[in-house]
Amino acid sequence: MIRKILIANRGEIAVRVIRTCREMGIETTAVFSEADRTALHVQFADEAFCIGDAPSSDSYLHMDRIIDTAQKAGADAVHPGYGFLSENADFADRCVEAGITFIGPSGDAMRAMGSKTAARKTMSRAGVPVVPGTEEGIESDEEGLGVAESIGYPVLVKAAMGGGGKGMRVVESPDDLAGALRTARSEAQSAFGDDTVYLEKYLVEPRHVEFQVLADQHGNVVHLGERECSVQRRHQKLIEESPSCILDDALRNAMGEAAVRAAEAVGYTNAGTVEFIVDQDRQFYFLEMNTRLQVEHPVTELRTGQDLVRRQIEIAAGMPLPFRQEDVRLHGASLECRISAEDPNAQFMPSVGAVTRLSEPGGPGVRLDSGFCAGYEVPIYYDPMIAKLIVWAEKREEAIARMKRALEEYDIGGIKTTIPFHLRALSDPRFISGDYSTSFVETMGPDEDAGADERHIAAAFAAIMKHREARRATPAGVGGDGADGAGESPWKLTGRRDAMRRER
Amino acid sequence: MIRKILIANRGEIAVRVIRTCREMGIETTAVFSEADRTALHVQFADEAFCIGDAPSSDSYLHMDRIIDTAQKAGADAVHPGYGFLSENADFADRCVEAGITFIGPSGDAMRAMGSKTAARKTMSRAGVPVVPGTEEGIESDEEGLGVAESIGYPVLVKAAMGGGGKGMRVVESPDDLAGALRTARSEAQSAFGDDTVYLEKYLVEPRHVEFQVLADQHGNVVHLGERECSVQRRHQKLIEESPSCILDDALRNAMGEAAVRAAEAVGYTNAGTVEFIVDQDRQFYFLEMNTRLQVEHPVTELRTGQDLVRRQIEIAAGMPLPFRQEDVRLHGASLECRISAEDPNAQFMPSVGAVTRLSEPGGPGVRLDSGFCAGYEVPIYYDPMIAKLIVWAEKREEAIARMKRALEEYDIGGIKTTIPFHLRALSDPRFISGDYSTSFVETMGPDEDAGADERHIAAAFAAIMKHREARRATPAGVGGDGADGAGESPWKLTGRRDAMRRER
Amino acid sequence: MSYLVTIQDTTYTVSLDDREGKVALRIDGRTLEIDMASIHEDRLFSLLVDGRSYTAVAATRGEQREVKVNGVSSEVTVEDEQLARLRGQVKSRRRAGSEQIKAPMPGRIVYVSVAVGDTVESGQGVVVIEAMKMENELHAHAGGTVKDIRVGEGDTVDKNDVLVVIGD
Amino acid sequence: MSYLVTIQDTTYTVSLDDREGKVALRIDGRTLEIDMASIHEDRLFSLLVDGRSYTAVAATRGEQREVKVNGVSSEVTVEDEQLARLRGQVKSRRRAGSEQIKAPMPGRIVYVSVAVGDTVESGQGVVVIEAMKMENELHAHAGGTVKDIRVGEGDTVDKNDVLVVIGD
Repeated sequence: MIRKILIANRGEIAVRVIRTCREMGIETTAVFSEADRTALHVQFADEAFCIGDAPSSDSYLHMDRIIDTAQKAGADAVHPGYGFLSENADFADRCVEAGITFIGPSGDAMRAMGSKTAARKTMSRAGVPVVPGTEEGIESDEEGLGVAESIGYPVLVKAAMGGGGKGMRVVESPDDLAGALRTARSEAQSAFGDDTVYLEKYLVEPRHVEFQVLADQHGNVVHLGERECSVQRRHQKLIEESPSCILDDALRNAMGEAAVRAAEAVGYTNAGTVEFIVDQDRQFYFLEMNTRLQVEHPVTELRTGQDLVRRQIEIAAGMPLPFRQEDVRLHGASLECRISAEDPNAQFMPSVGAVTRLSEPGGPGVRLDSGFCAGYEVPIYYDPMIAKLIVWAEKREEAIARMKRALEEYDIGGIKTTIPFHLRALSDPRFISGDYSTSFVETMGPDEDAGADERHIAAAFAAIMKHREARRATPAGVGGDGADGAGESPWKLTGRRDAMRRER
Repeated sequence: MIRKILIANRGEIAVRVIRTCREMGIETTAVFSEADRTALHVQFADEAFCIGDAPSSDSYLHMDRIIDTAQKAGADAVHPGYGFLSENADFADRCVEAGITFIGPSGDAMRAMGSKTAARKTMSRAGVPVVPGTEEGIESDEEGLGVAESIGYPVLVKAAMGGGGKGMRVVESPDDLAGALRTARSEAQSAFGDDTVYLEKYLVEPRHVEFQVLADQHGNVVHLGERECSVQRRHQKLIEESPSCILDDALRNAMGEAAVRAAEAVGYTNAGTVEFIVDQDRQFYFLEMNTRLQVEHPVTELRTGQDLVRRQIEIAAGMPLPFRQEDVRLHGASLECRISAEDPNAQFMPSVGAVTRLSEPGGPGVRLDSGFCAGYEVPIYYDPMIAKLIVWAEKREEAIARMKRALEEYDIGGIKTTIPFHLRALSDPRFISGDYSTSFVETMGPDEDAGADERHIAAAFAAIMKHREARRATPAGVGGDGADGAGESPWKLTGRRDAMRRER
Repeated sequence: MSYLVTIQDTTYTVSLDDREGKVALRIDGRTLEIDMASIHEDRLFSLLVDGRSYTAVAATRGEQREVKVNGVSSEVTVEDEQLARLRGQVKSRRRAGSEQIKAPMPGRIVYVSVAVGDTVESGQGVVVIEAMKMENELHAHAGGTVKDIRVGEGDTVDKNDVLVVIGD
Repeated sequence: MSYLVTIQDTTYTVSLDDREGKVALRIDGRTLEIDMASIHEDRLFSLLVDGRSYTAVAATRGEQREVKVNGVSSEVTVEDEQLARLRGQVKSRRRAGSEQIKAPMPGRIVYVSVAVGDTVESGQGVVVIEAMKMENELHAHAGGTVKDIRVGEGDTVDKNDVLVVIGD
């Protein structure tokens, strides 16, 4: 059995993994960059070691130092979380070579899914529907024009090794194809070191529906139902839910079985996610497989009662899955909102700084997977997602109401967050009805003046604060001008006091 | 339907009720005493009105003011929470007379269960087993001696109107009976205004197992399984769990059916709890019915997926239960620890003061029902319970591990709490094995020296803090003596700064 | 005392009378009595306004004052009404002039979409900066002519570095 | 520098060398290097001791210093070792004398179980006080003779009111 796990990650997912390890009585080793010395995952782990400077390439992506730390700490296993090295096949192989269990699939399974063109070929052979398009890279503009003609415009130019929207272009007409191929190739080369691009049919207003799978080392593969992740901005998911409003039991079973076939086709083990897109005729197509735990895994945990990190560790330790497909029960409705340090009123601009005030939501059906505490200084080097708020309720409309209630309770001071965005999104009639697609965010209307009463009170409150600060300043005033607030203001004092604390 | 609810309570239960109201789109009116102006329930409610001075009799027990406030605010209904007026039949009647829906059973149902002797009689007739004893008050010492002889010593002298351990005496031999009757009568008279006492067989090391029932106004009565509440101190429950380790399906069904019969026998409506004691031969006996929502209701919510406050409101609004007995599914294992402002290392002495630091637990399977935020000043006037931590997991041992993990994450600064007690209790082999009774707490061993390593580090840390404070004091030192820490110490400064904040 | 409070594009006139916790106040003709109690550290307050409950926070973000009422955050400016009247002219003179587009955070310049001499409109994107693994576009607040460009693509910048200057 | 740190009945001798975040330290013969970083407000710290992670809090409760390490709370006294040696005699003289049993919180006296002249043992209950709806028994810390009783049953008392005085 596994006695000690090194968590090769940071933030909320490192904290998430540590929690399950503690519950299983497994020791935890955290690693951290210079920027994360006081981060929550360092506090929560049994031990923690610095592995380098703030940039990821010097720390969380530095394989040598991570493997070296695991060996020095005597860790039996490494959990990669998501992002960073989690889908790096070489890292998985190197862990195994170093005698350390990698909690995830084999390097070979990752490679089989890592190339989009290779994966499309494998899936087709396994009977998993793929979006019409090519299974090989496009060599020339002429070849591209021919393929695009046969599958019909609009088409999507995609990087074979791509992800996160990079090296991706929508082409509406033959005139634009050559240019799109050129820019996509150049982006792909610089982002992934491989300029292979291929063509796919571009689906209009599709929905993004993914299936969670678990596969042990004894040939058992099950799926744990779907997550709908169509609320995206720049290919970044913002809200995920389960069940998906467009699935009925028949479609769920068909897609779930396809997901299991996809995993089996590459000899997959551990937790993974098969992503599909579903078009307006409810046809589904394989998009890609994420060969790791997903950000949104808690949505599935709440609907199934499973602890997916516990299952991951058991599988990595060679244990068989403790249940079969027919034992999986999906209960109620679950919803996740990703809380990021971004300003939704300023094009989601990252918001760095210290968290000066923190009040977290609670009560029935609310789960918070957070990576920070009060006093935390959001660093500029990493992904701005700092927490995930997940709710469960018996029915979807109750889950939405619960999420709004929890978002309203959640108070994070000192930085801007995406909480106001989520409140708006959950009030959007399209979201409420369940009739939304991946174009949801870009077609959201301008911010309605929902807080008119609050702003009225805000004006009154601001005047009172100013008045009190002026009144307090006057007696102590050196040279007066108190009414102007030029004296020591409680407001300013507060800010200054915070700054002092940070400097110490 | 109900549009606005006045919550005639405070603390975590008021917050709990407000949360469900928000999710249902129902407006909330909070009431508060002078001591609770800045309490969390006042912040969370849509509106809040002061109803009097700090002592409960001047505020949370003041029926006139509460009903008056409900009418002025235009509330359709009153939710009484638990404690205070929740089991006051006159208050329930007065709400109805004032045209306000009382969210709970009728006054008559409360009265039928309020007198323990009357309830015992009703239960016997309904075929619900009661502890051997009398169904009438004991008039004379002679009568008492005769009854005690027939049921066998030890016997329990109990107040007919009693609760919370007041007016209760265990009698081991005939010599002690007359004295016990006298003191129990006197306590009962002063506590309940009625000196009627009766006799019951005293069960040795019994277990306290209760059943949650829901009854609508259309004759549907269901139970939602059990809660085991044997971890008690001075008849106050500290830890509750479900399932109970001593119940199998047959016993669960038998007790559940008895609970439903008990509710039916008094025409009960809304949520209620039928308490049983179970002896060492797994015989169960009716103890009493709590005609309100219980503190520990979240344990049942996590196992059933039901929102009991939502069900209460629907029932009060005349809606039928949305499910039947056969639809009730009990999942996994759930556990609750009551977090009180008490010092478990000093005989659970109440600990008042301001909460200077707060860091709440989170992650999978953890629910926190809290009644306070950072900065909260625990008042001396009310029950010291300030929050409830509830966890769910697939299996009991996982739930225990999860609770310990969550308790370790929970950091409340400035006051003493029962968190260390819970960590000890959950590590007790008797609790882990499930083999414990109501004598569990009083037979717990002395505190083991579990934190030896932590204390070593504590000593080092304290020396560093002292050293830094001395070093900082020296340069600024007016008259030196810095090494003694007589200068301005960061430690002392911190305390003083907090005190200033509170005074402002 | 009277104050002018500006939130977004709306300016409220607030006159108030503050006595020990209870504040009588007129805001744009509406009369309110506010019962205000400090919850934590002189920043977090509970307000009861005719029974309605609000939780209000006062914060500073750099130069900016911010208040948050029941979760709705607003950036505010507050001025003494009399002083504001005296300063009216000074203000409007100061407001004219050049706009400096600064880096809101440390990062790397991905793209500069304008050249010196270009005319830009209010809200137009001028620079793309990468930070926290994301690309973010910076916009001109007011329209004008690009006077100066102080960074090139690929440059690393610190917070508050001036990137582009736009003038009338 | 050397310090004497007392936690419960154990006194640790700690000598330390503090340089910018890293502290080299000897405690009862064990040598530690502590990497100490402030997390929040100069009260909450992350300590790394040979890689082991501890979260430590420094707090005051009235006169008492308290530290909490990974959730384990300890009341501590810290003295400069040299000064402590000089004070040794003063201390022991001061420690003798009378004990005052004070109200730990405002409340109502339910019961006084001793009378003037009674002999009490260490740990014996002397007064029952009701607060927060609960009855709480107060105990003598050291044994002795009851010298004075300053309250009666039913009296309302404030925090820190002296209730009973016990002497040698």
